Amino acid sequence: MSFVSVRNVFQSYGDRPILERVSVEVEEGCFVSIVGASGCGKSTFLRLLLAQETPSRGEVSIAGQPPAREPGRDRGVVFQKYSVFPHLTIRDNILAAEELSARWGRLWGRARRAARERADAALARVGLAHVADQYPAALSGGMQQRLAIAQALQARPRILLLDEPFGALDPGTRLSMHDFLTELRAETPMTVFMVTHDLSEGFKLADRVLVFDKTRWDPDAPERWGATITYDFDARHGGIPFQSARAPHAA
Amino acid sequence: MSFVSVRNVFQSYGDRPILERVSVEVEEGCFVSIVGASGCGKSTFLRLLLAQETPSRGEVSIAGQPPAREPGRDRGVVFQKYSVFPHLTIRDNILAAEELSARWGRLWGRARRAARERADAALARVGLAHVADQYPAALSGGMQQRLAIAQALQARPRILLLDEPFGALDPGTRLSMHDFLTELRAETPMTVFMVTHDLSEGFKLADRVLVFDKTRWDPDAPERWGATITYDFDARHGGIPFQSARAPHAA
Amino acid sequence: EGSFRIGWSIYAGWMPWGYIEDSGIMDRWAEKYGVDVEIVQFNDYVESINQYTAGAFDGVTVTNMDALSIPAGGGVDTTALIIGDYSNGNDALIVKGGGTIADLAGKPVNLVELSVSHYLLARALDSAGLAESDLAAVVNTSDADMIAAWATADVEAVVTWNPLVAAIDAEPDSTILFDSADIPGEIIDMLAVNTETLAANPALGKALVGAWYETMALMSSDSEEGRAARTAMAEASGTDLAGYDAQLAATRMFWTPADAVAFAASDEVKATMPAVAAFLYDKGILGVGAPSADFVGVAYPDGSVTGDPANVKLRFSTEFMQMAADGAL
Amino acid sequence: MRWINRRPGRPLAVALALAPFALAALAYVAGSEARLAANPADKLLPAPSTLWDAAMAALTEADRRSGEILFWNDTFASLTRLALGVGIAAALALTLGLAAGLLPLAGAGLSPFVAAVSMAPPLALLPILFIVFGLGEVSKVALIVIGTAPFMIRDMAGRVAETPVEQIVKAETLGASSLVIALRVALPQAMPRLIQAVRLSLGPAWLFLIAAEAIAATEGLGYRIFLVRRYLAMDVILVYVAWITILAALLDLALRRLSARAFPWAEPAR
Amino acid sequence: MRWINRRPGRPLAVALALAPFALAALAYVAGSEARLAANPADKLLPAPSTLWDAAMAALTEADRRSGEILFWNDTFASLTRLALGVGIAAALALTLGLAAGLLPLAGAGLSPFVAAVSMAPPLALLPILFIVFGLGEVSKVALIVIGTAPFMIRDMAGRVAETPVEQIVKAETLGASSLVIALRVALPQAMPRLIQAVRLSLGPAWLFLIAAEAIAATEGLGYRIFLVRRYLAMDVILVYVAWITILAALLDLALRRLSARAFPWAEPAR
Ligand SMILES: Nc1ncnc2c1ncn2[C@@H]1O[C@H](COP(=O)(O)OP(=O)(O)OP(=O)(O)O)[C@@H](O)[C@H]1O
Ligand SMILES: Nc1ncnc2c1ncn2[C@@H]1O[C@H](COP(=O)(O)OP(=O)(O)OP(=O)(O)O)[C@@H](O)[C@H]1O
Ligand SMILES: [Mg+2]
Ligand SMILES: [Mg+2]
Repeated sequence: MSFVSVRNVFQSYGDRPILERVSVEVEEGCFVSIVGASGCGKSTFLRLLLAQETPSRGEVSIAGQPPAREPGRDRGVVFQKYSVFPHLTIRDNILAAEELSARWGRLWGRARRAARERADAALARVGLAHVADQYPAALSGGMQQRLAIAQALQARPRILLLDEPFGALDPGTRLSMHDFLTELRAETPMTVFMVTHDLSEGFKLADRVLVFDKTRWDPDAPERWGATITYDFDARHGGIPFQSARAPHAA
Repeated sequence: MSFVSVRNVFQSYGDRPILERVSVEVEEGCFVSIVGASGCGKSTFLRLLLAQETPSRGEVSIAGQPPAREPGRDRGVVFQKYSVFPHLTIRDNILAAEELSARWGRLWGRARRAARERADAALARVGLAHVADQYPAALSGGMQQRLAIAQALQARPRILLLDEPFGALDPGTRLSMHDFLTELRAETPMTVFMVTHDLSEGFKLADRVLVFDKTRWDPDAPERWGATITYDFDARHGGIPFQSARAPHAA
Repeated sequence: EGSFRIGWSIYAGWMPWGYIEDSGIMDRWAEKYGVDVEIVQFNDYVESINQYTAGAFDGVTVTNMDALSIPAGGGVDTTALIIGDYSNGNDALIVKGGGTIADLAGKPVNLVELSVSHYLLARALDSAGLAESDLAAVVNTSDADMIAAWATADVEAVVTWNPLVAAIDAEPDSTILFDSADIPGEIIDMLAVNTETLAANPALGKALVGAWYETMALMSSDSEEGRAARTAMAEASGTDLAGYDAQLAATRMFWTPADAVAFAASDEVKATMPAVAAFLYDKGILGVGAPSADFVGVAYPDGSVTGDPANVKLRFSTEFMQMAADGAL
Repeated sequence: MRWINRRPGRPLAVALALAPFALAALAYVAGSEARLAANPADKLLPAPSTLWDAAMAALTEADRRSGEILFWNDTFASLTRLALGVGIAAALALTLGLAAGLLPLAGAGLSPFVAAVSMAPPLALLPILFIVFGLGEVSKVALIVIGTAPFMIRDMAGRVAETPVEQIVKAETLGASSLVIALRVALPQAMPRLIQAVRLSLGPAWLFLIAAEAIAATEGLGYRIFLVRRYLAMDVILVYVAWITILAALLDLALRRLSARAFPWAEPAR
Repeated sequence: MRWINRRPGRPLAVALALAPFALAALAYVAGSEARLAANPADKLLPAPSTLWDAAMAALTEADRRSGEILFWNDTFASLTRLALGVGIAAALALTLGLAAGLLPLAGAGLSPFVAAVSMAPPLALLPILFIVFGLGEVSKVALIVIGTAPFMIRDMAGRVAETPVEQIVKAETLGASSLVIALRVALPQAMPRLIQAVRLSLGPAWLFLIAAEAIAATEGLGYRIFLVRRYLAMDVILVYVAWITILAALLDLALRRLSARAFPWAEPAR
């Protein structure tokens, strides 16, 4: 059985369809990138995976669980912006991954000391130990995203969702973030979904690349139809389609 | 005699030097791109060219004129953001290039009708005629920057200054903006200075690429020395240095 | 020049001023003497006196006590042109339940501080051998909120004036312990005008006095017109004819100029003013700079003066009222 | 499901919105009945029917003395003062705020003084205002201006100073003088904020209006409230309070509409 | 050079900042001298020396009756009421604003009611406050609360509702419950804004305080001002007005400092 399974999902806002008949099965440990035109519904798909929204039709299930109704600790997420808590120091941001699930959002005494040590270890691993006591605003964009990823992973999610995590970074920083992510995955294999604008980034990092597009198109009413997965590439072997194109492109 | 001449310019903020001993001569009609690490002073250099700031030492002169003390119609500029007036329609934004220099910032009667026709012609040229009556907020990022460039050119400046004009655009839009800029230059040759983060963009568009960097570096006080032009490439002939490196890199 | 402004505020004995303006009586008399008089109603009594003191008005309705403390104490030479009445029960000390004045010891009293109510309280406490320091507190309470204040549990005793006294007296458990009928003639209500203005424009005094006594005659007559006039005044003060008549009953109105002249020239006034001055000085109302209780001089119709003769700022005059009494207007 | 993720449907949302109003009305009726049971002549919390009668009387019955309907006279007088006061304050805010925000020299001169004045309690200065401006309309309008203008000026100056420097520079490169930058770049962009500032200032403006009318006036909503407060005519007071609340809400709505209509470019995209 | 590009140097900036104060002082002195020349006993615009004497007397001389220095008593009484009123309003804003901004159900119930209440003129409701809360301290504090809380609640609710949804979702993926999101994500980030709202509300709070003290009190800065208004003691009034202005400025400064100290992460990078 596959680990993440999306079955015949539709999503509309009001009477405007965004996604149509989206189905995909993903194995545990797979890195999936999602590409597509701006506004085609990539972030919407990620929100469905996250259970931030429930689909109008169809269902998303992870590890065979019944569909979730809201986000929880089994799903980690990193957005392009606002991904860390600006009012917490770098260390407390990592600590939050353990503290926030406590009754009052805080740990005390021994539990706190242990969590703090784990947080410091995580900071050392991602190379942020030297700024542990600063606030995120003092960090560069790249460091902030590194922190956001470390924070998400500290909660040990079953899947990690990234929505254009490197979209706001300059090319140099972006390259080093690719290395960072690749290293992290080498240490701990995890199931990742990453939305990106950059096709080459998608192919470089992922095992599998999903392309979202509209298969039906009404030139008079461009908002009439939703998008779905039109291509599904295996990116491990130089881009040979994992499955063939899903449906003919009726441009 | 060269068209733009920067002679031994220094710029400091407080007692913190940003630029040191910057000298460069640029011919009329040349497209110069400026690259360098983040925070090295590229925008500062552009502000000096723009006469938005006056250098602490040295001087900048255009077409042999005495150094300007504030920005004027001879210098056009496009920033990454806030480059158009959000409260004016697309047409009025172009019109502003003629109107703002009037006594009360407005044209009336025949003068206005003529300016309006010229504005509509400009809009048609840059492919924005169909949105002439909308406000900039309704435009995509790429269209906004196209408008900003058209607006700057409508005032017929002697030099055009671009500060990361495509920095906030996605890769596809960025490519089409390159074509747009190249076409515009083919129609009207102009002297352009463009700051960019993207080295390949710099080489693709420019005749000449200036690299800003620090030649002196104090590891204990990284803010002690300013940057200057360290390389000056001729980008027309595949990157052979226009002049050799300016100064040895004393890392 | 030739144009004057008089301020008045709501009080039983001053309601005629509103009627004088509305009915056109003022305009007639003003025309007769070739002046122009505008009569303006104030919602806030203190503000009316302040305006007069600052020179924005030429005359104002005021009590003897406030005339002494605010304009006269402030250096504005003021003449009591018309003595309209003295309070004869219009001001009262009211308590919840019953008891005597002596029982006030240890209780708070709500009143408009430094007003004639305060003076009445001082006189009431005097009569029982108490001093203000024997009270728990004197709580400054706006007259506009006195009725609402009475309804709260915190308030045990109030000192106030009509029409508020009538309203509070109508509440079930109120008892009047002391009122101005116990100190007749000490709280005098008058129309005060600027002495210099009056000296330069006797016509103003004649017009005002003429209008006032015409109205007095009208009001006091038991005719249809008299009732109509009193009804209009009753409505303006928020009550009905019966209520207003009751308030008038607690007011010793001087319906005729002769009455007023007789009172103004009496020794009563000469005795009252120094006592009032002493009270004001004691409370610090005469100002930081006041060296003593008699630093302001008060002149009386017979030419006598109490206080500092070199600093006469308040003058009781019968000159114009006498003209009315003589039928010379 | 977490509480933060539970959204009420349309009917529930309406019910929830009405609930506190219903509760307040209920509490009033209960209080009123209790007091009236104890003392049928109680004036403090009149019965709803009394309130209704008072409202009808106020709206339709002409004053016996003047033959006019006082309610509308009062409304007209108060709204005129309010409009004048807030209008003048807005005009001051526009000119001084624009100058202080745009011209460093004007800002250096004006800002500290306006900041200091904005801290002074205008109510305590009322006696002086009455002397300086007389007892007529001027002093009431002046109180509103003095009470609201400093805040508006500071708000405008701050907002104008926040105009992206890129836009100013752009205008300069298009040949704009200081005057043109003020008129065509800073001013139009400051207008929506000015309306916002006016909306925020209307609350204090009502306060000052009522305070000024309480002391010296012959008509106006505040005058009437303070006049009848003497007799604890709560039926009239409550009707007037409700009316002021409605007027304030309507003014607020009108300003919001005006802003959206006149400055479509300033509306957040939705 | 354009006026917008002319920046004053340090000495000129100081001179410009002082100029309006100097002008105001001059105008006062001229007015005072003119009035005193006409009437040496004039009380309206006392001479600067008289003001100084009044200030010294207020600061040092004990009251004849009570033996205490009234000035400090008044200051203490007023500041206590102000702190209580604004403190309670802030606490309400924090709890209700947080609830209304974070929980859709609470927002649907609270927001319309708070919006309606914020439009009502609190001054006109004073008689009811007196009945409900008595004539003592409670009603004065209640007036401040009623006058300032609705604005603060709306401000907080708006600010909390603006918390980026990304942060809320992030907290959810870290296992946070609604309570934890409120306490550890929304509340701390709302705190700087709360202090901001308190700063903005202090102006109205002073107004309500002065109005309440004018109506029924035995001490307090507003009480004293309205009491001595009875004999036009402008020297005392002006000293008190100046003192209130200074207190307001100090409070404002203290809150700004507190915010910068306690929430360094919220300071704009410079
Ligand atoms: N909550 C919402 N309500 C209504 N419409 C929405 C909502 N969220 C997104 N949309 C619309 O759905 C469409 C798809 O949005 P989405 O953010 O998923 O696109 P995207 O592929 O992520 O685009 P981008 O590359 O620009 O991030 C857009 O047209 C957007 O306007
Ligand atoms: N007005 C100013 N006052 C003080 N410091 C300034 C000012 N403007 C810029 N700086 C500083 O000068 C340095 C150079 O800034 P500049 O904006 O020119 O860099 P840049 O090369 O354009 O960087 P980026 O690629 O990030 O745009 C930065 O460290 C910046 O903090
Ligand atoms: Mg997206
Ligand atoms: Mg830059």
